[in-house]
Amino acid sequence: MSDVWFVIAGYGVILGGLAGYAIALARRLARARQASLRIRGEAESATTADLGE
Amino acid sequence: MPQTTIYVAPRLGGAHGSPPPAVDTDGLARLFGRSAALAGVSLRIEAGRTVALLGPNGAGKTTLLRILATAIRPSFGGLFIDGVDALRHPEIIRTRVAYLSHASGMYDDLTASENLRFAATMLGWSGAEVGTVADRAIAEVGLAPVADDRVGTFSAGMRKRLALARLLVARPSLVLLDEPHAALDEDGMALVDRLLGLWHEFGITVVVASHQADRVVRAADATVRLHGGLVAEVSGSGVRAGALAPVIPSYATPLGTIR
Amino acid sequence: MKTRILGFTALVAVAAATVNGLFIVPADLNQGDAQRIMYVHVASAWLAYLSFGVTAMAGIGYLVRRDLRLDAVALAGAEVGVMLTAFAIWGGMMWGRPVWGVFWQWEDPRLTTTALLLALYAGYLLFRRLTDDPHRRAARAAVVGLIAAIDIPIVHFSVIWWRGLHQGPTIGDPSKILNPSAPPLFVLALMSMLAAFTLVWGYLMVRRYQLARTEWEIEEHGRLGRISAARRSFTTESMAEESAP
Amino acid sequence: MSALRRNATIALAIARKDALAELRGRQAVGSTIFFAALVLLLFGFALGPDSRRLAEAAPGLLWLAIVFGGLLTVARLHQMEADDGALEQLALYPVDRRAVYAGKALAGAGAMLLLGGLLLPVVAILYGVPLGAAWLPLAVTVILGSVGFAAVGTAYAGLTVRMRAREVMLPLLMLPIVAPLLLAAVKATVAAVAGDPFGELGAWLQLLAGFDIVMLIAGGATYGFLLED
Repeated sequence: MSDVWFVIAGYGVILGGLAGYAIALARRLARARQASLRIRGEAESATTADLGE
Repeated sequence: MPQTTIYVAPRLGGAHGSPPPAVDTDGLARLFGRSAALAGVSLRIEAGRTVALLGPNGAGKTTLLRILATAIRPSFGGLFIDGVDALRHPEIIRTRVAYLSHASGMYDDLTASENLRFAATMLGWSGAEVGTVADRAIAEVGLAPVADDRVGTFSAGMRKRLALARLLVARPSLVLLDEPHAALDEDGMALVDRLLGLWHEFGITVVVASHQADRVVRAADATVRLHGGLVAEVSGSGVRAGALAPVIPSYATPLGTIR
Repeated sequence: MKTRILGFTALVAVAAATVNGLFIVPADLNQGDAQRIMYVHVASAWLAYLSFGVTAMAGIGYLVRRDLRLDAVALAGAEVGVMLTAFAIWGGMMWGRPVWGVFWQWEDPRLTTTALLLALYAGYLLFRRLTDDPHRRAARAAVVGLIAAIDIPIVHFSVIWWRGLHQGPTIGDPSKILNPSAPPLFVLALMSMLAAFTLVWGYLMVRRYQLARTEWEIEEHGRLGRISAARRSFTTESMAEESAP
Repeated sequence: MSALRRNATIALAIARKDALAELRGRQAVGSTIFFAALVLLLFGFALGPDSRRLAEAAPGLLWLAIVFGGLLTVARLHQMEADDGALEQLALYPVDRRAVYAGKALAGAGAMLLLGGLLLPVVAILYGVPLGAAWLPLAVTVILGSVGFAAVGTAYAGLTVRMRAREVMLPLLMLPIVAPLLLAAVKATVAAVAGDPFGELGAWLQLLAGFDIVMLIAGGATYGFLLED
């Protein structure tokens, strides 16, 4: 029955890792977009191209 | 004194109207890390002119010459040489441009003669011609007595002469010289002056950066003064400075428009 | 918004596939519960390969078209791929211990190949950080990604042969990962996990691409700003010169 | 002059130039070979005095030493270009980049061959492996291995020569790439020494040849992008 622990470790790390990566990406993206928008606001010649999404 | 031979690349056909300018740059800018070595240079140089590039250290002379030589790419801006887009087709430009840089570009463990034969082979001379062309160029720059010595034993001035000899082996329509007088003795400087005269006579466009302002200005049709990576002043004939386009960010960057 | 919908769908799909793989599908007769790890392990491995394929193709595309957006795709592929490769190895180890009795089986060609893959593309990511100019970085990374991708099949074959040219691979090809007579239930569980992971993969790729582009925009603003600053200082200097005497 | 002949001329000129410089700057070649031989000696210490174990491990150690020496060799062949602006000049010559690649790879393969050829007797003596009997298959193995290593090494040294941290990046990028080469070369050497009892030598040599061809094509196609700034 100790196999179960390996199953839990396998699923836990992989699914947890995917979730962690997704959250980290979302955070970095939000921060980068904020910085990008701020710079655009500062730049006089800023174009208003949509960032997508 | 040996007879100087200057090989010339044929001008690219301007089928209709006047030939394209030898050099046509549009807002060339280049960043190295965080510093802007060039902040936007728009110049148009007519074919056959000799142009002196002046300015203090750090003005961007070397960077401009390296971009013209296609040794580095500009961060922004466009470059046409003889009407050819140099950023899209550097391989065409390289058949037409001869460039003397600060470094000699020679191999220390080879002799002067071996170095120049290698250069002649790379520049497209075939088997039998390589030896003649190389020997003639070495004699022309006054290195014949040390032709079989290794370049590693050469002084800075001798290296410069050897680098000049490589220019004589090339068949350019545009010659770019970065401080050709540096490290040379009086005799060597006279050699540079004589070559400048010959290139001019043969209708080859020359852009020469130098601290020896009086020497190059004497040989030049026009002078361009750079300061802080921008064109500060243009005088003489055959060169025009263009207006700078404002810096506009672009979010998709196909090659050649903005980089 | 579209990306968010994709992300949500992916989340639901993975949850469903996990519940199915862990609780609904019965345990394998030979391997017991450890067999369940195979679902996430195989899905990770396959998508890692897909990621590296994307990186190689995007790199070639960049070299042809010189469009930095393709370089952003290549980066996304490599980063997501490295992560999935690491997960695949982890899954393989967690499966290997109960079934083989060891974490690391040198004789398994897929495990060894995957370890080399991880090294190849971790090197690619490291390499990217060491070049500043965006186009130079893109071109060189494209070459690294391409050569690495070409190397993958060679590595794979060499490792399979390495185990002995005359014995067929015991667990070599994907169809034999499950028991050769795998009940359709197991195949279905694997396929649904693969589908769910593909959705997650798509979501992560899009997000990583968006991040790369946004970071590039910030960098580009910085570059342009430095050039503007150089121009401004030039005008003020020359004005000062004129008014000096 | 046809394009092919011109490219061959250029490649040979570059290889000749590299060979001349290498042989004249003897200390560099000599010290690389010395280094590789030293590695072999240290492996001997690391594995202990059991001569049977050493003989068994000999093929693997030989190829590891060749790989380590090879890393230094390909790096040096490009460092030489970077010394007095020669690399920039090389990039500015109006020549086919595939010819430049072929020339550098040829020079690299030659240097590797020299290294491998000199290490074989060292291994034979140090580890007591009878290599003499199998000289033909061993020579083929060393040639194919050298070409393959040079094919990858030329591209990757060109990639890293102008980079910061190149001393680390070159092995870091290259070692995983040449893993199959190492594997196949070791297996071929083992088979050759044992007199090919399982008839697998040919397969390993084929794998090596395949690696060489694929990597030469990939390197030739991409080297031009690496020379550009």
